[in-house]
Amino acid sequence: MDFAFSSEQEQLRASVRDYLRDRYGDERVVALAESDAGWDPSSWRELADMGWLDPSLGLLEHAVIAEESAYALLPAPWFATVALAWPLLDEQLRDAVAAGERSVTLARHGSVTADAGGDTLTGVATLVPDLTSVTDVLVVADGGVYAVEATPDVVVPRSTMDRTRRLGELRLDRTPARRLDASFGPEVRRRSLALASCEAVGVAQRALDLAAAYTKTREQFGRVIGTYQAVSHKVADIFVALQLGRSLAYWAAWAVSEDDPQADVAVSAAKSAATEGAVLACEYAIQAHGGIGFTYEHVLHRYYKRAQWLEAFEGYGRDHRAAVAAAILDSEGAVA
Amino acid sequence: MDFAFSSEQEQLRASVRDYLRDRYGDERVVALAESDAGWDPSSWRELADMGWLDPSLGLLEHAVIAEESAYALLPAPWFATVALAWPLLDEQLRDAVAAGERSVTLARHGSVTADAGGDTLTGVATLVPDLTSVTDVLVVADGGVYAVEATPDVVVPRSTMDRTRRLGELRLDRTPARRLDASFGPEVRRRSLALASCEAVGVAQRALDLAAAYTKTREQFGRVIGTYQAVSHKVADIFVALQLGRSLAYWAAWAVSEDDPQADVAVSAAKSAATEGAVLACEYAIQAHGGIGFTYEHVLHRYYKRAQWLEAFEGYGRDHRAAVAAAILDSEGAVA
Amino acid sequence: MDFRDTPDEAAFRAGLRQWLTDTLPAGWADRTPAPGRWDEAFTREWTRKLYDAGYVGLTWPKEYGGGGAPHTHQGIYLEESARVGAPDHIGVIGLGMAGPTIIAWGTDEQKKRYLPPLLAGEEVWCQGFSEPGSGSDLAGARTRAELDGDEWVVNGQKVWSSYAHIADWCILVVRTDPSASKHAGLSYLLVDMHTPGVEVRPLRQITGDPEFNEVFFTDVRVPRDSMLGQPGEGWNVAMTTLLHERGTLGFALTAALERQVLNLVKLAREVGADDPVVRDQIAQQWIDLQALRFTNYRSLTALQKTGVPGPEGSVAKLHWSETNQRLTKLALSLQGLASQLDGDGAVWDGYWQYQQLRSRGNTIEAGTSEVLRNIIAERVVGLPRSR
Amino acid sequence: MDFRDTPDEAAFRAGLRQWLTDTLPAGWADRTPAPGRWDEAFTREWTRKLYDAGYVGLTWPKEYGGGGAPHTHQGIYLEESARVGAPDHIGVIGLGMAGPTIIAWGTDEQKKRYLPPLLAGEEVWCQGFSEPGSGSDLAGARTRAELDGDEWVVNGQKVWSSYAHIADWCILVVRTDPSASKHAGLSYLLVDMHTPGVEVRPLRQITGDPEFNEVFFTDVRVPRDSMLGQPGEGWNVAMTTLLHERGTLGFALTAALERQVLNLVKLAREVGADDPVVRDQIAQQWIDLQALRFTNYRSLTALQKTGVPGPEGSVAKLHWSETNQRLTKLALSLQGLASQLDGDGAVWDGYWQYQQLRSRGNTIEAGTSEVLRNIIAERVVGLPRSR
Repeated sequence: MDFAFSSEQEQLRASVRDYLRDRYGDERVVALAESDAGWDPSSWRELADMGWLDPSLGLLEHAVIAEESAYALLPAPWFATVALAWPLLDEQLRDAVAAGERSVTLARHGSVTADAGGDTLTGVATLVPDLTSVTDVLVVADGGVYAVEATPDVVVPRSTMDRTRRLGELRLDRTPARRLDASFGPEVRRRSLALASCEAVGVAQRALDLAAAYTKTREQFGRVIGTYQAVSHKVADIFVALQLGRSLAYWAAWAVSEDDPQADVAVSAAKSAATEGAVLACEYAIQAHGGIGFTYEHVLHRYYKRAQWLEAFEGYGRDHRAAVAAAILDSEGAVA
Repeated sequence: MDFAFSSEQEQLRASVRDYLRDRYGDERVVALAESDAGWDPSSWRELADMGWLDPSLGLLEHAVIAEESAYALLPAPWFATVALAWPLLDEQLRDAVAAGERSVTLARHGSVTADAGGDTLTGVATLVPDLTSVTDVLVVADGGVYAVEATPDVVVPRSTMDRTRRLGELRLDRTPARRLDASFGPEVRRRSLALASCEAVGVAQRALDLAAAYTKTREQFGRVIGTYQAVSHKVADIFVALQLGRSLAYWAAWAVSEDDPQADVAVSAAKSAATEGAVLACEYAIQAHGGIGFTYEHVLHRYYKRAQWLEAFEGYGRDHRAAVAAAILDSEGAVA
Repeated sequence: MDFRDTPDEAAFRAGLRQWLTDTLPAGWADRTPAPGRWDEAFTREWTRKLYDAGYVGLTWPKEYGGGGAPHTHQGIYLEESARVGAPDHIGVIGLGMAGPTIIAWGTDEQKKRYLPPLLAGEEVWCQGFSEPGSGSDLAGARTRAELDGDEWVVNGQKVWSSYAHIADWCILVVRTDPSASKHAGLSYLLVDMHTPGVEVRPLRQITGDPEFNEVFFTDVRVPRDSMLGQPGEGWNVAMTTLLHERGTLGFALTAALERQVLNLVKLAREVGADDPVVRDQIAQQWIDLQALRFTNYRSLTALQKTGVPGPEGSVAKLHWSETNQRLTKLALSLQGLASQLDGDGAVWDGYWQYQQLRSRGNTIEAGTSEVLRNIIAERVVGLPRSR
Repeated sequence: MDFRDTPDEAAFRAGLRQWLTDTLPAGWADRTPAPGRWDEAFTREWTRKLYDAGYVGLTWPKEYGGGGAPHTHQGIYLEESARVGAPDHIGVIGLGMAGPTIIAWGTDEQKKRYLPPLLAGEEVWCQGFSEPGSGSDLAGARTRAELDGDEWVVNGQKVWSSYAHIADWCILVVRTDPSASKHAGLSYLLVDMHTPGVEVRPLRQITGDPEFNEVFFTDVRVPRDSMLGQPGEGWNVAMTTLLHERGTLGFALTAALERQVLNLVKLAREVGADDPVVRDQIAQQWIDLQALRFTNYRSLTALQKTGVPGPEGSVAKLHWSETNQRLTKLALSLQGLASQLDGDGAVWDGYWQYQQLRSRGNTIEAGTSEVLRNIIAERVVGLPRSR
């Protein structure tokens, strides 16, 4: 048994962290979030150059990048490409992604059907993550998976609380589409849940760091506020939620990467605990900051919005707990 | 609008409180709880003499007595008689109760049927409150209500966590029974829920008083522990839960006494909030006491057990919230 | 004990209900609520109508333009307004904080000067209590006022001042004696916001809206007699303000929560909420609302009988804020991933998204939950002062 | 990262599993658990079997009778034992507290004298840390030891000492220098519980069971060399004990919780738990269990790689205690009013009633939740010391 990342994976983590610290300080992230585009499209090639889009990476490497990029709130369609579309890409798209030439998201809500002939699609897909940032979108339609170019005529941006991960609507009207030799199955969902959980861990870690830094220095009533148990115990609770969520997220990532029999319950456990933990972490951090944590100027709310985005993604905690309950109560094979 | 008890009711409260303070200090209550009988049968006449069993009392007067007697943890079948059996008593029983000669409980779980002829009953009724303390038991059977004498041959005591309110099992085998001109309907349940809520308020108030007294004086690490926010904020939370539960319990008692259209939702709201509040109050009080609050010697656990008894009585909070949800979500007439 | 209206209360309620029906735009009560952006013109117009109909300052003394009515009328007014979602009076700070403080501490001239236009909504008030370095810690205020002839000269900065961008007057806590101990050096000024040297800068909140403001004072000259109480009495005057803010707030909070619970039920019916886990939580919000309502009424009854609000009133703001946070989160969670949209295309055009984000301020503004728990533990339950 | 067993671990697990099946009474794993009353004779017998099979002190140095195995074996041992509900070794305090402290601070003679019989279960240990006036505040201990010739003479009172009524030895914190500052005056004795002047009085808990004890020391004479560390080093030695109690506790807690989650699932299937609100909460307990398990394993991996347990381990006891309290309450609530019965006639003869009441001690014993949150905030997150 070994519950730690390998030294290669830890080196990857360090390099990701260094890059993000250098290039994506809060100020730049905020500026990008407030920009029309929502990110710096020229950065996609940088990510590719650093190997973040390399087909050789496994899910554990993706887990590391997901956690660290969420810690920095990197605005880029990396999650869409790697957590959503990745397993469905064909060689052509995979190579183009690896080269930093294409970025891809996945559209699976709504009603899109293939037209007669099968090389065009018609219909509307909603709530597509990072649709406005990607070059291509994979559309689940009629049991198949189709690649469509995310050109302005089919993309409708939607105002989203988390401006670093915007949702869009895809409106197709006999739009050219290429059918891929792939099918949308539970493993795609599992993967996205595991990586969403890892993102939640990164968000919670940042909330902890912000809360700790602030409560160590801010004074009220003549004392550093971190000396009040009403404050410090909430910070301790953030730490607890963070560590529990992290343990489950790593378990989920490992279980999915190994196609472990417990993968389904692991991702549901991780998704519910890690994303709810991230929301709690941000809420406690905002409270610990007092009024300043409630301003648009402070970076905290951006993490809070990401935490909520992750909590809402692919089922709230109660939906995942219902799945866990079914697994442990309704089947005879004891999952515990 | 007037949300306070009348001055007569407040006088009643004062007299109840005085009597209980004089006669039912913690030491005596504990001694009675540990005794075989579980109470002092000779005290029943005292209660009658003070008018607690007077047929002229209304539900608001009962609410006052319920709250204060739970505050003292009075061991006596007053709740069984007044909160459970009361509306079903016939004149004969009511007079005997008022005179302090009889005490009555209600058996409504289990399976008891009337034998041919209708003047005997056969079957088993379970979870009958205070069955070992009362002289008579009303049994709900075949849609009717029967009075049976609670003689030792039909009464089986059951070990109960709350030794001041024990449950018993009634085993009837062609046991003589007298059919009353009464039927068991929702108003009986409503009444018992309202009074259980008032008892919960009394329990929570005592938990608050114990926690406050202890944390004002106990020292650890060279300081009175009530100066630690980790302690004092929990005491504040007890106060909050107590006041919210009290408001709902009084509302419920008033609504039932007036047969208000909101009586059903009021009792469900009160029962869930006041009993869960009492449990929380006791748990926080135990925690504030540290190890000493966890000993059998300390009186706190007896309140905790009563709080749990009340929480379990006639449906846990979630059952009552399901009823509230049905009322506010499934019917068109807005309950809010 | 009688939870029903007296004949007098029933008559007042019936008249008000009729007036609301007649005066609000058709279909108002059943409309889908709009996101939080605030319509100043509409609010001013509504304020005028309220005032003309005699619904403003119901419990205030008649001699200063109030209604001299019992507190229950104010409760009924708030209940009925919430039930139909009627707008607020524009003078929220004036009615809840400045007015009661002026009634308690003002000279007769001050009462006559300030109260009538406040009630009419002709003059809007804001407050200047918090500073960047002292949020909850009022006694740490550093904005100073120095006497120069017959004028106080004010310099400093305040923050978290709602309505300051449209306010005509400000209740301002200043330090007039730097040599005195923290509390003793404070005074309480009534400052004309149109005086040269007052600068208001909106401060955007988590919602993106500039609901609060920073207010900068640079050599602002205030007449010597524009003070409530004497120099050095500022702390006590401010405590009156906060007592009223926290004391009379209960009914307004109940009204706001009632409206939100009704909205939640409406939303649940629209989007479907069959999951018993969700239904359990919706029921809990409703129960929390009733608990708030009747706790306020109990406190009010004590006020009417004894002149002092009951201690149970101290839980209102704490309970409301945490309930409102749970409620708005629950409302978002009913919307699935669509909960993350916040404009066109969002459910109710983003109403809930705005409310949910806004709710995070509830446990910070007007006394943080930490401060309120201190107050309950120390002043109500009587524990020693926390350290 | 590999959550699976290595070949070595798998072999150890398989052997252990087989041994448990062979050694436990038939049907043991599927039995309905009995209420908490503790069967000393059975536990002693089981301890002997464990010891003979080499499953005691798995990670302890071989030279003192331990197994010299990696920490994962201890984790596997606890996991597998929990899965079938195997009893504990009788020397819970010895294995978790006294033993590791003796290994860290003892002389070679002390290690040879005390460790082998401790492992074999021939000598049972208890601890004497808390006193009536100082529960969480160890530095406030007032039990004193005065040197008289070659013996320490001990007088005072300890409390919350589990197993003291059957213990042969006690790790005892005493004050040897009343003139030194609070921490500096403490020393750490190993006291033979059969010495004249030692009196053990059982202390009944909320459950009615006398699980803990008060221990009175009246002129108890202890050989001068029965001390760990030097006079005045007692605080540091005691910190080693508490570190081990809290550090190695994680896996035992996981094992206990795993057993409880399995019991909860069994109960839910027996009494029926179709209510989705209940199912949601059962799922949460299961998730909380997995979170505890893998958090401990992460800490263990750090221990194996760096020699220091990872900081995440600090959450184990806090998380476990609060989870166990929720779990046992939930189990009661599945039983309706019958949840209030606690003996014959109760579900599982009152097993859950006992567990639920007992669980209230979880947030008090072995470090209150308040103290643990202080520790996390200050020592792990690095906030300033709370006041």
